[in-house]
Amino acid sequence: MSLNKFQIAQRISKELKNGYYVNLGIGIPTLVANYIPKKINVVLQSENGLLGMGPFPKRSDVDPDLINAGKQTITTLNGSVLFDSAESFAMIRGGHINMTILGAMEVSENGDIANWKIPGKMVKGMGGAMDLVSSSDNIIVAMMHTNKKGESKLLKNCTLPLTGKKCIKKIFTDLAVIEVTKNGFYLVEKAPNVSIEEIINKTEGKIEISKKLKDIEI
Amino acid sequence: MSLNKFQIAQRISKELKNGYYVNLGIGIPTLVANYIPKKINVVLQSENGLLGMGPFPKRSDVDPDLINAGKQTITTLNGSVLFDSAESFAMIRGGHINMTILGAMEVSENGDIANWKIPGKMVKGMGGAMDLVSSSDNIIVAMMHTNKKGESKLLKNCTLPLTGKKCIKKIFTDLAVIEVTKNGFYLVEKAPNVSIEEIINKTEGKIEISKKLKDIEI
Amino acid sequence: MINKEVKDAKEAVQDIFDGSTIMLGGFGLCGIPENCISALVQKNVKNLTCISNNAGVDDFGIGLLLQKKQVKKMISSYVGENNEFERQLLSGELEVDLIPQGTLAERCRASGAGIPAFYTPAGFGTEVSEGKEVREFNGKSYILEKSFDADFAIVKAWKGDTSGNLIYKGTARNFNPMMASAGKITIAEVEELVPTGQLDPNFIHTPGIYIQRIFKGINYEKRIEQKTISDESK
Amino acid sequence: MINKEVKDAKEAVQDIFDGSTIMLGGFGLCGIPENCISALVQKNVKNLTCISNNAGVDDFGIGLLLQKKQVKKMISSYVGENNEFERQLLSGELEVDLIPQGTLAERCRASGAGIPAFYTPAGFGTEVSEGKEVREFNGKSYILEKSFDADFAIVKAWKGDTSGNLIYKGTARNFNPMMASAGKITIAEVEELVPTGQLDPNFIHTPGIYIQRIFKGINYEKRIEQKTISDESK
Repeated sequence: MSLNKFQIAQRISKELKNGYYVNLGIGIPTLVANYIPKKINVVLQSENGLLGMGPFPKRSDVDPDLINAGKQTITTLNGSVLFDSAESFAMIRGGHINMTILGAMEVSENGDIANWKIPGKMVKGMGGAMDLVSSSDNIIVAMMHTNKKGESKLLKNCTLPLTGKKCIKKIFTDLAVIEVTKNGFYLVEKAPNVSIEEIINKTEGKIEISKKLKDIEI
Repeated sequence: MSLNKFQIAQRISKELKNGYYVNLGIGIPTLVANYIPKKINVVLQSENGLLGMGPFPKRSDVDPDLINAGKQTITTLNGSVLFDSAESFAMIRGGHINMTILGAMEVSENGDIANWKIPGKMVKGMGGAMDLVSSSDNIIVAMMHTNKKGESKLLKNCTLPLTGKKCIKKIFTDLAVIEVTKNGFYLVEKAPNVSIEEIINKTEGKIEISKKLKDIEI
Repeated sequence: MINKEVKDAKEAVQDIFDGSTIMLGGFGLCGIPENCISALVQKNVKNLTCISNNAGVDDFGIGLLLQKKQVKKMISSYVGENNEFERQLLSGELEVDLIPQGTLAERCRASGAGIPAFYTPAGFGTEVSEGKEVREFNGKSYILEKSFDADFAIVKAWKGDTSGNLIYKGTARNFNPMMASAGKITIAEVEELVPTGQLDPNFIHTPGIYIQRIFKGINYEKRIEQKTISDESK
Repeated sequence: MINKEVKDAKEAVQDIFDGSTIMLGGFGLCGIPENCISALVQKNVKNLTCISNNAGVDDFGIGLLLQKKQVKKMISSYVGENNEFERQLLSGELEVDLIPQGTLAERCRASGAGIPAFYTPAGFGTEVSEGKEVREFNGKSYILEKSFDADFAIVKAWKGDTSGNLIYKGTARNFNPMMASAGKITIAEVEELVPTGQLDPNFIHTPGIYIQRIFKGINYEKRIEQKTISDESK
């Protein structure tokens, strides 16, 4: 059984460690916030200028001057800090964010990521993604293993314009948890009842299987 | 009669225009604050992090957390702002300070200034002087025309290590007001009863005399 | 202190000329200078180059300038949510320069801070780095990015005093402070304008030295793009 | 939020090792981390490289570390007011790297902000530019300056909360915020330590993300270098 997007988010939440400052991209990454273990303290950064992002507000507390990077109304928490965009990206580029979780259209076996532009389609822009992927040693991708046409998103080389080069360390899909190593993709966990063959078939890039391969626990 | 240092400061105060943000160096420049015309609004910047520097405090108001760049206790005014050193020098380098008034050991006929280091003597450091002189189009020097040995401080070339190159626009001494032009020094005002010959004799660098030369009014 | 108060948006933008390069603060529709945008629409100034993180929506924010075809070029990090923008872009009427959000912020800051250029890792190995100098420091590759040269910067703050000191609220701060420092002429519109001396000097976000004109704005709509609400039954 | 409180200066500096590079906040004796300096003197850690705008006076501030010959190198903009400093410098015991104050501040900021290098006009044409890349932008010459690489940063704030958010007072802010962002490990000592949630999120000078350890300092002397008083008879 492949995982659904909530289960992918749930699996990723186990990567969080106590004391982490984390930036969550739009899509599956945002869902990770719902599964942060109660025992640990994690602070969410929103790159438009907030550290300590809280949940959506109650209807009576909606404040147009308080939004996240997805332009959604949000709240602050005890200990939150507000700052400007230069400070926000100083934090990001300076490596102060411990983990960044992003969606992707394609990831290559050397860790390149493409997630901002499809030639021929309207280009909306990279927003903060290029800053985020180039700035940390701990960039995690959350995505489906294949696209809507059933084609692999884990490629030998990305075909779409890149967001960043050699920056992805770990990929969480509906089928597997895959590390990116010097030798390409490295399968460390697979979804229960999904065969290794299926994962290999759906991975275009070079992939090795860990001897300690185990089922994803959620 | 040559001017004393208070008179030099008084003459310089006439250079201030309404709405100027001004940085005053240590020595004669600091004295300029005492002669700011009452009709105009001028804001003094202290590069350790204050815009809107007020007078020295009363004995009962001394605050060790409120000093100027000369490490003197000072006060704030209505409308003052406090900030950090990066912001302070952002203002300076960014050209937001309208006028900087500095002391100097030597100025050369092409506008070089030396005011931070005497080889063989203990070097204390340049502090903010190099940032200040390289960052504005309006750098004014206040100094005596000659040093203690009677040697000219307005030179063909500076002999001491430079603080900045080609950055001085105008020099106010005990003897004269001198502009720095493409053709060297340009005498525009002289102290009353001081002869042009004396000024020429005490100016080592190339000097031209303005046809509109007049006496300094204070 | 120096009094920088002007009457209203119309007076504040009166010398913005055709072909100007203008920075506009805001992230999405949050913290945008609504009054000045309206005044620019009324003034019908043309061929603007707008440096702004986003381009508004069809009927609000910079979208209002786009609808009247006043914008020649947008310099932004993200320009979704705007159909007229898309039409003009695809038809070739509008130029767009897309740059990483952190680079946009830092280039604005550099403009105000007298830093002509700096190195950043953002965009290395992507089309953003094409034609730019690439350089290695401590084994990592960076690209050289330059400061902007903006004729005007227009920012929105929560409170201000007549000498131009500004305070922002919430995430409406975003690009406003670094743009405030970067305009040859910077215009600030504020929700509340107080006499000099009312703001605590320890807690001012933008020092007044960067501001040339300030006025009290009116009728702020503060439109919300994504009103998201907690499930209150929880 | 993440609790970063430690007991005292001794605990905060316990892993500062011989040969460390340390940033120390403060301008003159204003806003210096008095408690941590005392703890470093007690710990007698040696061969320190200290990045600090000044070097204290003979019997206060970094002067205390100099007296015990714990400092190998000072990186500063101005080092007057210190006889022992002068003696060590002239005898060759102490290295000194003097850099323009704005360059010092910006190099600290760059370190925290992931900017490996930037161009500045300060020092062009002087001995400061020797051996450095010089480059022209828009007809003006600039020199390339690089970020620092500091093992520890030690800062002093007025108030802080247990998650490391800091507020400074007066001109005691100075170099503290940019140094706070620049240490691999940053230690903050504060006059008042409050629980998380007590500080207004709109008015925090240093976000807690930059701080690894925080403690409430004791017995602040806050020595004044030049006590200047207005003539009260006026």
